[in-house]
Amino acid sequence: MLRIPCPWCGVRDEVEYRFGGESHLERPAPDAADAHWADYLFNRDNPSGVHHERWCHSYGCGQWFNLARDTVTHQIIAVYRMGEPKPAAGEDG
Amino acid sequence: MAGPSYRLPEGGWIDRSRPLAFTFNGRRLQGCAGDTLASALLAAGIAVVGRSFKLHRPRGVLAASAEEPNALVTVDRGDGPVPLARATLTPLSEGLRAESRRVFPALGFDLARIIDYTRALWPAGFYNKTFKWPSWHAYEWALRRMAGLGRLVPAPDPTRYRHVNVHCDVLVVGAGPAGLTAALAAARAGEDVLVAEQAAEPGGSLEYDPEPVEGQPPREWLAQALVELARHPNVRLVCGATVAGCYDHGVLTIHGTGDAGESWWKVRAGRVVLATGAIEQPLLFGNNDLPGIMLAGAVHRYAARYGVACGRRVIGVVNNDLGWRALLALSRAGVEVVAVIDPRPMPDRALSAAAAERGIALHVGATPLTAHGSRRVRSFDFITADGGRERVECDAIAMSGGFSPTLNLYAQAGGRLRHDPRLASFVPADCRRPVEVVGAAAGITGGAGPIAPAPVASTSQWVDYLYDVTVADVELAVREGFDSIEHLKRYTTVGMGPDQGKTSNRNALALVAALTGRDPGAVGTTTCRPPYQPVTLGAIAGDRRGDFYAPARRLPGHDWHARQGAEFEDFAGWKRPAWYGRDRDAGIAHEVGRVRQAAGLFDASPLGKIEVKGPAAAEFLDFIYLTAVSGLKPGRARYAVMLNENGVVIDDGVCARLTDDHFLVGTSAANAGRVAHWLEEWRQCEWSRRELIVAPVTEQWAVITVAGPRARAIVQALPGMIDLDAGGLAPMSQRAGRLDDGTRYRLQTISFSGEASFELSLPADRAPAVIERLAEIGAPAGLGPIGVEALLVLRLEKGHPIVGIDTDGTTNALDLGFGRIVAGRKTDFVGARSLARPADRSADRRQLVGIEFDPSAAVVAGAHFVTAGAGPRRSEGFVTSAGISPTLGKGIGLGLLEGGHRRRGELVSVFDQGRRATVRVVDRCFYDPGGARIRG
Amino acid sequence: MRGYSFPALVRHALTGHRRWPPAWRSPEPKKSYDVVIVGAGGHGLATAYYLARNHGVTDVAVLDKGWLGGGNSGRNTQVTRSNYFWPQSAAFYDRSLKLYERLGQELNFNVMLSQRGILTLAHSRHELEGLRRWTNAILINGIDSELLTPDEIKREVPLINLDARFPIVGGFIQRRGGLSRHDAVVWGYARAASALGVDIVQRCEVTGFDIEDGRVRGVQTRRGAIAAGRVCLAVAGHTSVLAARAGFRVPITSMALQAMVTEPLEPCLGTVVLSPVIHSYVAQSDRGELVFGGGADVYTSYAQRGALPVLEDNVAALLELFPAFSRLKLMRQWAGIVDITPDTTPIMGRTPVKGLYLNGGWGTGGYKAIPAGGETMAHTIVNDQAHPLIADFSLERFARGALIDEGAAAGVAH
Amino acid sequence: MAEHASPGVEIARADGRTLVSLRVVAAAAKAARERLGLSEPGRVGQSDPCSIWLGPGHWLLFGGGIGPEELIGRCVESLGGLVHLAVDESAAWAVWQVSGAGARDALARGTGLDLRPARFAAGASARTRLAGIAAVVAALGEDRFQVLIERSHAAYFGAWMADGMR
Repeated sequence: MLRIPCPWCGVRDEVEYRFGGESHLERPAPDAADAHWADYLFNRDNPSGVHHERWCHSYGCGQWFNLARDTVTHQIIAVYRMGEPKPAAGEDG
Repeated sequence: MAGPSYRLPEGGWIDRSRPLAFTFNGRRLQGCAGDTLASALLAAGIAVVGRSFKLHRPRGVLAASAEEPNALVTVDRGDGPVPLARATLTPLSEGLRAESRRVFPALGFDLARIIDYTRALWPAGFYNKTFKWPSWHAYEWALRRMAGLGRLVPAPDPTRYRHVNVHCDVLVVGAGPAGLTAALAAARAGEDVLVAEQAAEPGGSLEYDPEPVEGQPPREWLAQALVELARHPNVRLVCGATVAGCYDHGVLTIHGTGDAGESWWKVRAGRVVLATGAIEQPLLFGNNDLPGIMLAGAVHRYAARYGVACGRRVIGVVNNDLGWRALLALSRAGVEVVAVIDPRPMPDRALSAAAAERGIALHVGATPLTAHGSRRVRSFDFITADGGRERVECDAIAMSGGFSPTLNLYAQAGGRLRHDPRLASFVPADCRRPVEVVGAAAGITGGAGPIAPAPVASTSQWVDYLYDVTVADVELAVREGFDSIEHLKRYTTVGMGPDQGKTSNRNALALVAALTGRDPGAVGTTTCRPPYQPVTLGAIAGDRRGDFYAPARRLPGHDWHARQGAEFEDFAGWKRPAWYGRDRDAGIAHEVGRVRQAAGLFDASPLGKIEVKGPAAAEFLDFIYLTAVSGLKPGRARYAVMLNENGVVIDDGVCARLTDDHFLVGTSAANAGRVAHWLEEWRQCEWSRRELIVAPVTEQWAVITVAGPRARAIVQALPGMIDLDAGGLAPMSQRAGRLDDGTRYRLQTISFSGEASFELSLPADRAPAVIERLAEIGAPAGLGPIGVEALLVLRLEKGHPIVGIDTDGTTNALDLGFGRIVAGRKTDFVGARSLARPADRSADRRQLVGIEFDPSAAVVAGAHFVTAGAGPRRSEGFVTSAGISPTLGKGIGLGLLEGGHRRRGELVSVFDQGRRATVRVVDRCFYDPGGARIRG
Repeated sequence: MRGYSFPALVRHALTGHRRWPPAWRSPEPKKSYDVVIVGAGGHGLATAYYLARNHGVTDVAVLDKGWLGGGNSGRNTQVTRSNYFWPQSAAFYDRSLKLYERLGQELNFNVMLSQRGILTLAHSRHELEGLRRWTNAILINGIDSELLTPDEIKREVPLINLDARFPIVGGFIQRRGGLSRHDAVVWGYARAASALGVDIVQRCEVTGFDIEDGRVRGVQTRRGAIAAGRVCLAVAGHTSVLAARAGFRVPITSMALQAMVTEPLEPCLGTVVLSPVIHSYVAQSDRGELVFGGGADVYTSYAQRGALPVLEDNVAALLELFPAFSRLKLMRQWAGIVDITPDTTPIMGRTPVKGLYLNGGWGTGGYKAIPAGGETMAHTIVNDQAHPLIADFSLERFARGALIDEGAAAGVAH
Repeated sequence: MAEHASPGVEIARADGRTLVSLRVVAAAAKAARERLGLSEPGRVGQSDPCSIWLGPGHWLLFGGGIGPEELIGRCVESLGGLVHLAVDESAAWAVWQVSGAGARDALARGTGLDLRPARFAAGASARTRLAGIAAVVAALGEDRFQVLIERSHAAYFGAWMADGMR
């Protein structure tokens, strides 16, 4: 079971959170081409390794935030707030 | 009945003054307090405790702890049968009834032994090679009846199952010497310590191993350790508690058993100390599965711990020094050990001298061959160092093939293992998580010896007792190319039984290594899966049963509805009145008529209510909804549709403007929570720089709707109600006020039913009183309650679709006929871009239409529109809602029909479970299309 | 294929089974092949088998980073069925089921297909309408399916609890659905393909692709470069990883689908029981174990490990349906990495790279698709054009918005 | 409302107090806390109005004997100029008192929250998942807790607590 550090509430069980998928997606302008729009809608990085994703502490403070998490070991490499850029590899949150 | 004939005259930690009566397969037996079921059976001289899985061979107790593969019995303590209990872990209790695996006709003589006698025909994977013609199904029933170790006897389960959540700095697994030492150190350092011991009491090897600890006799050391641990307030020691799984981020599970029931612990531990010991492994020789052949350590343990002699003439067949130690201790405990056979040319001098001293015949450098016997071992053959074949008579064999450290949890934690040739076993290599391994689990010296099959038929040497896997099966697997350890496991099923290979993986691995000429380390191990020991499903579910399986929400007016005879059903997490009275159909028809002729009271409290406020509120909602709301004047409301980014309709509701920068968003009851999350996600993730506040208030406000021609008069009669006839309070208006008794309310004139309708929002705690008041006022005018089902009919007559019933996860805004709104939008909104894709604009999509049909026709929700005429049938969509309108007396419905919007007036054929009918495609609104009644 | 039969067993018994030949060859990889298939799971091996048997293409290598059948083929819960909503899905999966029905004899390897029926439950009137919609679609697709009343369900499954927290109000059964033995399917295809000349190379991870002006020329592996005229990806949960190495993105999220098994019991459950809404299914294996599951971890994961929250949810759901199971014991839990697409329909056919073909996106339903998946991919590779049965499963469907949403339509992920 | 007791644990409904939920936009959070003396993250504030921190820029205020309008009025007064929203939630919550030596264990049955006395002492508060539903847990004293859950879950939660005390 994941134990996820909420930036506001501290470490809690994964069942308190809601997973929001890949973070840092750029929403295209309304006049984007079909392929560009489909890339935003459907294509995901889905790496076997470090994944930059967003979570919401829905049973807690209700805040969305970002995690850098290894999808194989589930090690959490970084925690950072919405709107902040991806941390450089190895950097700790 | 005779007294326990194999009980030693003295010794053991049992209370001989407290005899306990129990039965085994109906036979009356007796043990003492402190016995396990296994020790009591051995004391009573019971050799055969079960039958093997595949060949139905007689089997006896092999071990003394969790690794036991044979003594799996159904145990009943008077509270119902528990299948597949380990006799070695089952404390004996008065009146306990134990049954071995069902065999026909009796445990002593099992007809299914025929399989054993013809076993040459059933090598590993035999079923892959045959039973193909005419089909597997033809043989399956027979084989399935042979399968299964335990039997399920459906009976109520009175066991109390509890969940326990624990946080600690360190979890110590195992309360033997190593575990207790680690616990003491942590306790002294002031850490929060949890110690979990699988056995019924702490001590582990201290219970029987005579070796002193820190210069003290083991039992004294144990007593002192326990006293000190008890003094530390931050230490918790639990017994009968098996650590079952080690999960990500330092979460471990414990299966607790005891008189109070069973428990499932979820432990968040800062670090873990594994003091899980090592498991003694069997030796390979002929008929090494005969009853009476046991692990040496177990034989010793039964004598020292339980005062039981596993035999009257015991011989030792061992390949390591620890085996010798066990035999010596056994002989000191008063059990007659007549001989010891060791393939090693020269075992430890001191040990052999001590053995010789005790009159034990020594056969070193000997080659074990085979055991003889049918229902109990009788004798053992071996080749002496000088090549002669010899036989010794015996009624029990204490064997030791070495030790395998218990590292299941270590591997689960992601720890890597390495093979240590000196110890002939896998030991911990490294683990990126804070898991420390201590004691025998870290590697046990003096326990290593040669591992090789005996020079006798490999079909008679068992590797896996539980699933009947022999050396021959392993050889066959390797011969056929299943030589990767995972292939071997799947092909032969070695290690796949309930014991997960605790006494078989090590030998299987050694065999594969030898057969393929690879180093055991290179062959590797199979993946360790949780749980370490099987766990009762009830414990894992805990209290999540019945009403606690899923929480139900209750309406503020629940009790009032119950008094009105409401039939409650689950709707999106709420218990809501589906209809009132006994008869469903009559009830619904009556309630519909009530609304059309007089007035109905509907409890709409589950409708989602979300307040959105701030300078950016209007712009935000324009972006979230297909329907722009920025044009609304304060005090006015508008029907609004919500899409996801894929253009699919996900919710609808009414959005009211309270003030310029303050909106009240209404959602469907089913999506109240989802929409609140949806708005928050957009606000925080995409609109974070804008001044915007989203506040769900669903729980605060109960919503009572009064609808019907007499609704206006009834609501008006509430003391303190604003003037409903005053200009401006047209449909889709929003007002607020306060009743005479001080109750604040919000009023919206929203109609779902097609009648004049007043939606009254009240603080949830005030709702019951107001409902009573309304019912009282409205009674003379014919006001009565209506349930969800009646409302579904009313809205169907009015042609209002319900998202999730009349749409599915593929229905987009255009399919619902919102083309003009989409075209009219100037600014971007969620889902807009997707509606421009070719597939979304296609005129052949399944579009929402109304249908009419003859009341006699079988048209139901779920029926499909199909192409009429010849050729293969093809679905053109389906009916989403249908019924006979009590008001209009005809069949009406909604459906998603291919190209439906251009097919108005067309007759379409409908298919349901083989029956056909015909419907006419019509406009969606069946009742009062002009909407005159809504204006009342 | 020949060689396996009861008489053969008897013959070999006389020689102590010492003369059985290896089930498949274990050759060193050649420098070049006409076709290289990445992934020696069910789909990869079946594709190789049909390439050789249906199209005479035998210069084929199947590469796997581990041992054959070690991915989802060896981790799934062995359900085979074809009760699908959309005609494209139904046609494809029913072809697969028909192939399964004669697979044991075709491969001369008993895959233990047991058509004991698969029962799907509804817990409310509105769910029942959904099932009715679903079964009518199945019937129109020409596939067997029967609606059942609660009483009929009780007769099929005596141990079931109709008055669960969410009462069982009805259901439907596909009698041709059921179970088979996953390892046997993989081994059967491997043995048959190997016998037809296909090289199966285990412990040979593909680390990259050789691509020249948009066309694949071969693969890089831990055991050196291997040239190939055409390459097919059949790597289930790891599709995104391999696609990235080939330079294109796919609409796939990998998740860990959890499965569990109890200790073996005498027969107590005949059919496969599935509850889409409670997210639970259970079946009893021929060995007597109750195999159950239904939940995936709710986040992107490549961890083939059992997880705790899903375990608790699935066990609670199982006991809600079958209170009589409460004293049975969980023996093992594990996970397989499933590749989920936005519309829960697979992605099959050509990719942006010429000569590189994709067979993936199976989500939780790849096992039942193995025979048809292999057959249609073989055809697609040989003709460089999608087999008619999978024409609509193409990667381009997403840009057009032409999704085939089984989950959304039938209200259940497949 | 039914009250339950078992050795070491007592639970009782304690509804009826005025509750107002106050939200302010991020930019105004600091100012709002200072002006109204609102509680720090993870804490129950003791000043008047007494408040529980629910999230960044989000508090639950307890009216000491005053009604919701009055309390909301006070917010509007002190927050004049700041974008905020104060709404009456007096009827939205079911409030429970859980007390006794066994209180921590009784709650720990249903939540992964670290309730060790050292980690969750008097004055601490947390929103969490308890018995599968959303809850606000506040430590009022050594063995005294206040638990708030959504009103519609009251019957379920009461039964769940009672079941744990069987």
